[in-house]
Amino acid sequence: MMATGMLGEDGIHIDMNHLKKGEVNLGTSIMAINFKDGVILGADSRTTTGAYIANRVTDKLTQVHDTIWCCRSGSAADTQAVADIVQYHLGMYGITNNEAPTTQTAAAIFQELCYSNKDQLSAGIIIAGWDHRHGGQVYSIPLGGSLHKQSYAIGGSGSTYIYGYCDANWQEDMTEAEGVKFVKGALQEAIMWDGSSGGVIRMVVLTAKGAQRHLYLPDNGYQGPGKQ
Amino acid sequence: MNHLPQAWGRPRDDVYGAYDNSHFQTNGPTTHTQSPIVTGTSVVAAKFKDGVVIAADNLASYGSLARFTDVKRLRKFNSLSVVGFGGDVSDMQYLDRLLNSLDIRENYSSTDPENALNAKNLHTYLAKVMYKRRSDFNPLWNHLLIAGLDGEGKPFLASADLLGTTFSSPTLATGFGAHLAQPIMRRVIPDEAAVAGVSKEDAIKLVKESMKVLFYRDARSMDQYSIAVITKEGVELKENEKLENQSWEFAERIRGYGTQVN
Amino acid sequence: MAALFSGAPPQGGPGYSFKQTPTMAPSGERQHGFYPYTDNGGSTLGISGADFTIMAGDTRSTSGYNINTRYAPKLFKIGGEGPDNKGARIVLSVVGFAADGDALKERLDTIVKMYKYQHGKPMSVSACAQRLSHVLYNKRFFPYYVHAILGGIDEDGKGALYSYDPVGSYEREQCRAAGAAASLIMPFLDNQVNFKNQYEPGSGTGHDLQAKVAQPLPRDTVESIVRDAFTSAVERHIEVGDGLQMMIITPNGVEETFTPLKRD
Amino acid sequence: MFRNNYDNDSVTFSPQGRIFQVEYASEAVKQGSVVVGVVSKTHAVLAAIKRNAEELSSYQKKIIPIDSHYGVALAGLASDGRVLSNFMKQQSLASRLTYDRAIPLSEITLRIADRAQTNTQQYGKRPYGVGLLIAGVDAKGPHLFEFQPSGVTHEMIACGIGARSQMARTYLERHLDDFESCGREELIKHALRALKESLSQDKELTVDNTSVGVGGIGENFALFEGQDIAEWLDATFENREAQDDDDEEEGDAMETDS
Amino acid sequence: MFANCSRQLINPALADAPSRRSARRLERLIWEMCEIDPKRIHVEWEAALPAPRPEQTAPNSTSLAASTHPTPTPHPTCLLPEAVELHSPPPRHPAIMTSIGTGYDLSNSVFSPDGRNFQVEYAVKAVENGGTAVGIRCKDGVVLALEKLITSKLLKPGANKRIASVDRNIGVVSSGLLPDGRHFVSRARDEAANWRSLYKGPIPTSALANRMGSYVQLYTLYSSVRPFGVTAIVGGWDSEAELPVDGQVGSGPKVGSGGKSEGDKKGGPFLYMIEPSGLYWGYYGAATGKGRQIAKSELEKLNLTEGSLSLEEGVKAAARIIYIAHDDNKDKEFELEMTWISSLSGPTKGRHEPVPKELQEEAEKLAKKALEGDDDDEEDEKMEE
Repeated sequence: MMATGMLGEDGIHIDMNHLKKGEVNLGTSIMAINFKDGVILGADSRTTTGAYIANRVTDKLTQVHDTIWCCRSGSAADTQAVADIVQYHLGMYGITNNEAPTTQTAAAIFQELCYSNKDQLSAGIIIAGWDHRHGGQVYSIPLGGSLHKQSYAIGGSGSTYIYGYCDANWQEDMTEAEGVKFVKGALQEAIMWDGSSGGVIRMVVLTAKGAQRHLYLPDNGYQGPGKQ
Repeated sequence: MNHLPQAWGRPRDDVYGAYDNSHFQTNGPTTHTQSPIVTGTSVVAAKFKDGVVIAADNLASYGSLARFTDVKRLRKFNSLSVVGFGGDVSDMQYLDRLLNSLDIRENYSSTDPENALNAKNLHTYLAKVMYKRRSDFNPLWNHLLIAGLDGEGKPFLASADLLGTTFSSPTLATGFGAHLAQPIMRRVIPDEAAVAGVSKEDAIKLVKESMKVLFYRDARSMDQYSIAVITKEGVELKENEKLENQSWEFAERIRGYGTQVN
Repeated sequence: MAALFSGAPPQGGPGYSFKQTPTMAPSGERQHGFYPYTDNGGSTLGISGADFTIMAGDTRSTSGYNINTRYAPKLFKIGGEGPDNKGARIVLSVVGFAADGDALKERLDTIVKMYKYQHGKPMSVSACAQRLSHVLYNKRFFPYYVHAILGGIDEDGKGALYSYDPVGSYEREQCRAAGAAASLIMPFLDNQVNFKNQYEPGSGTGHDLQAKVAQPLPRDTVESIVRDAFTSAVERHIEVGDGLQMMIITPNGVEETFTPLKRD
Repeated sequence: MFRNNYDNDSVTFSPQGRIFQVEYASEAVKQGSVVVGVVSKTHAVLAAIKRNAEELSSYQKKIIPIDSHYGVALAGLASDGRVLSNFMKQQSLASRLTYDRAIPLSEITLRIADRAQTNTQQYGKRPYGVGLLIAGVDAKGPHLFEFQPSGVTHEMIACGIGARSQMARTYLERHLDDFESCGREELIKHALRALKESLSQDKELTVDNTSVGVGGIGENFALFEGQDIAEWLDATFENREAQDDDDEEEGDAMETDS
Repeated sequence: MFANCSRQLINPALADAPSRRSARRLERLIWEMCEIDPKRIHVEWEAALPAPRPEQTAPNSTSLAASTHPTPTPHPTCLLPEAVELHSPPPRHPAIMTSIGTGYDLSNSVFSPDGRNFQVEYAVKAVENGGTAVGIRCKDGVVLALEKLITSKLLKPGANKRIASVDRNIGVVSSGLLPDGRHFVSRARDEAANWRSLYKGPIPTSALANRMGSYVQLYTLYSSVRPFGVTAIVGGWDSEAELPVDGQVGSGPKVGSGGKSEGDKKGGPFLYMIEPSGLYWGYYGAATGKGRQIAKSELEKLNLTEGSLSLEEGVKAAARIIYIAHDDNKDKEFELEMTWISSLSGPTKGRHEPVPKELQEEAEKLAKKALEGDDDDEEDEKMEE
């Protein structure tokens, strides 16, 4: 029979069979949004191996430079490897050029890696960063390795369930509180309907003040504890 | 009817039978099979007496998911040429960067219009790139239309696909458009001789009409599109056009199926 | 429900489905489920005469049931001066996978041009024919998917015609049809050019029948045979049509003609 | 053995900042027989003196058509010239194949110049011992480029290189303002006259020892030799037999100069 | 200690201002560093830099794994006393003043007993014979100008352009051996292209200068090559706009990105000069070639550090300086070539382009007038005083 691409039969989900045997999969809900003062990244915390939850408190929000972070979906191993390489490059960039890399630089390197190794990777990555010059920016790199600048980006298997929610509730220039509420609301829906997403909601708020983590737990209806 | 990008580059079932993938698995097992993921649908274009009109919608699909609605698939290369991309978006972006570096190299010595690469030069180059990549078994999963003016300032329109196949015609369309738009456009511009009788307005109308039909009938299309007109005056590119004069009212008269009347 | 979501094309040929995934263990090799060929249809033919060779081809290019364009030449002058190949005495026709055909044409053209540059004289058609064979053979494990015919005037001033299979086997012939309608045209040429199944009138019956001996035909006869061959092929083969391009190679040069064919 | 310590190789600067090996390579150009080139608004012409090693040997190749739009004339080591012209031929074909475009003359000149430059900055290589005139027509009209072994190139209106070429250049400088508006035939005459200037007095331009290359807008670059140039020679030096006859001819004034 | 110093050396704040004070500071720094075991330093930079290859491939290939530049290596040649000397004449060591006949000047990469690399110094001599080249960093752009001596009447006027573009926004003008200048430019273009292939955007002028400094320096390290016989002036405009990633689609929020810091200005004009030793500095006004001394003194009069000179004034000043610098050479004719790079809102929209004909003609006219009226001017100045 025909060998095919990496999409599942619905053309949306990552095809689980493409993962190596025993490979850990981030069947995931991730997102990042622009708001008035910067960007917010958000993610669930479930990592699965088949139907087994390999880790229920995963941190899918990864720092690659001072104020540049990413959300990872797809194969945990692949995305970690990619994030590590990008982190190395951005560190090098900062030192050699005496100036912090921009979110664009990070997006460019992520894209180069995802595009030129598209055959070996299953990685869907959202990059969000903040810098003085450009403020907050959100980039999305879906499976094939294309690069999309967006006002907000959603990704992972859970994202298919919240396209409607996000489109209906999205507003530009939200305040931080509104932004957190939007992200939390969207991820709650995704966790609710996607079996591969679950656990806690983690967020990172990137502004001129730096990175601020948030955590919301399921047993109190994602009310808190909030800022960490 | 193999218009979907996913089906490009596969042998035709009607000629070869179902494709037996094992032909290419002789030495060792397979990893991921490359195939397009985020895709753009048709590109349509038509020549007219002074130039070419080209259009493509702004949608990038992810399977059946309308994932990105702001993907501009027409790229101005210089004042003489525009490239329209169908197929994989990541490969489109690769080609965009390739063209960018080509443009930088071309403008090192001078920006004289006499020396600029015209649409014909560009088409030859892109066709070579596509053919090279297919020969390396690592195709760029795109179908390109190159529209603009040739070395003599005459309208030029040609195509290059992921196999490196090239052809030129007064009207061209990729993907679904090859089935739906081409017949419409060929009625107005049947051959090269007819081009001389087509005005810019006629051509724009024709292409817009084709975009409308594609929106009606192509499940991977949307109603926002980009359209470019290339003439001696340069490139006029609009990237946020909305389809106009759609016809849906007749839905009122459609009730049930078969004999149902209420 | 799955059917509604299916990313597969409507006709659902097994080759297009997303459903199947590789079952074997992955390795580092780069492999693609990509088929690098297609067939662009069309037909070509060549007939050699006493002091001329006629090459012909339709100008339709197809992808499945689609017509890509009504004008895509399959005949190319080889090794003349500059981009227009002025003064060329060799013509190559290719039919099959058009991208390979174009690549083959450019390879051969470059070879013949370099030959002239290095040796100061044009390449003979026999030498060119052999080179073409080598070019095809050298790529036999990833062949140019084309049926090539090469025409010219040989060193004795006679019409020369060589036909090739995709991996370089070649033969000098009197006439040859290739491409989509080859099976329609070739029997017709056998009969009309090589006089197969034609007998001398009144030579008797049964074993007494004397086969008509083939001899080089005059140019106008050949031209009308070519036209007839194509007008008939157009009627019976959907991939042939739109236009007939002919190149008549004589010691004085190459004459090119174009006649419309049915566009249905 | 050497004139000084700094001229052993092309990777050593002299205290004055000169590279003697490169300068010596330029001397090789002056050993070659003379070639001249001229351009007008519409045409580019090369003319060359061919030498033969001995009476009965053939004449060397001085002008080589590379692509249909241009050709080169060489002075100096012919084998180096062949290497470069083969390279140019390849590059020209590559441009046609990749872009379906005639390679711009400035571009091809730069490519050989950059090749020549590497030979002057790396040990174990020697500079090319050949000078070239590259003439023809591209999208921007007719051009003439001079290439030197050092990798220096210049676009010229007219130029002469090779043995005794100073005489030719003097002629060309004197008529510099005439070239632009010249027709094809007139330009060829100028080239031939300039060539003649560089010959020693007992020598004449003949159909055997002269080559002419002509390119123009709408006209492919072509090499003319033998009887093909007889008419030009006769027309240019019509006063060869009857020198005193007409003295208002410019060519005549020139003849009396030498 | 070593690492610290090197960070400072490539600090643009330092490299930018060629003022005497910072030059002294650097010099002091360099001497401090020289007290470190020289062998150790030598080993360190040798190890950090790849050997030059016969073909001019980039030391950083396009592959991601090995793609970053071999920095944070300091600018190694800065460590050479010889290089310092080029800038501040009195040599610190009791030098063997004559190089000729010692044998130490016959090969590249050989130190003389007093620590000089004569081949590099000879390369500088090649530059000193070249036509004058000038670069001026104005408040809204950069001007590059070059005096091209006309070596033959037969040259086609205006055709032999020598100021080259790198990427779209950087110009290079060099003085010295023409073919070496082209080699320099072609490498600079490769560097810019490599940068683009990884970072998907234009290379900052400072990064290009740094990479080219390293490259030129490589040609002082090996006996199999010779140093570059050019001094190159690199001028560029780093875009002040928010650049997209090459090839990206989409544009983010319609209201624009949130959280930008107001008044955080970026980009702008930059000017560097790279010498045969590989040494480079940032400049407000740079000059090299035969007339560099006169040009430098003229440049100093412009008070460029104030940053008030407009681009158009810069063009006129550059033309005038080239005319003045040429004055000594009066018998030889010359052609003036000028290019400029403006801000995005300026005449070239951030691109490196030739100065338009009309403006250049005007500038040349003014330059000639200034030259003729030199005496009057001097009187005027006196009166003003």
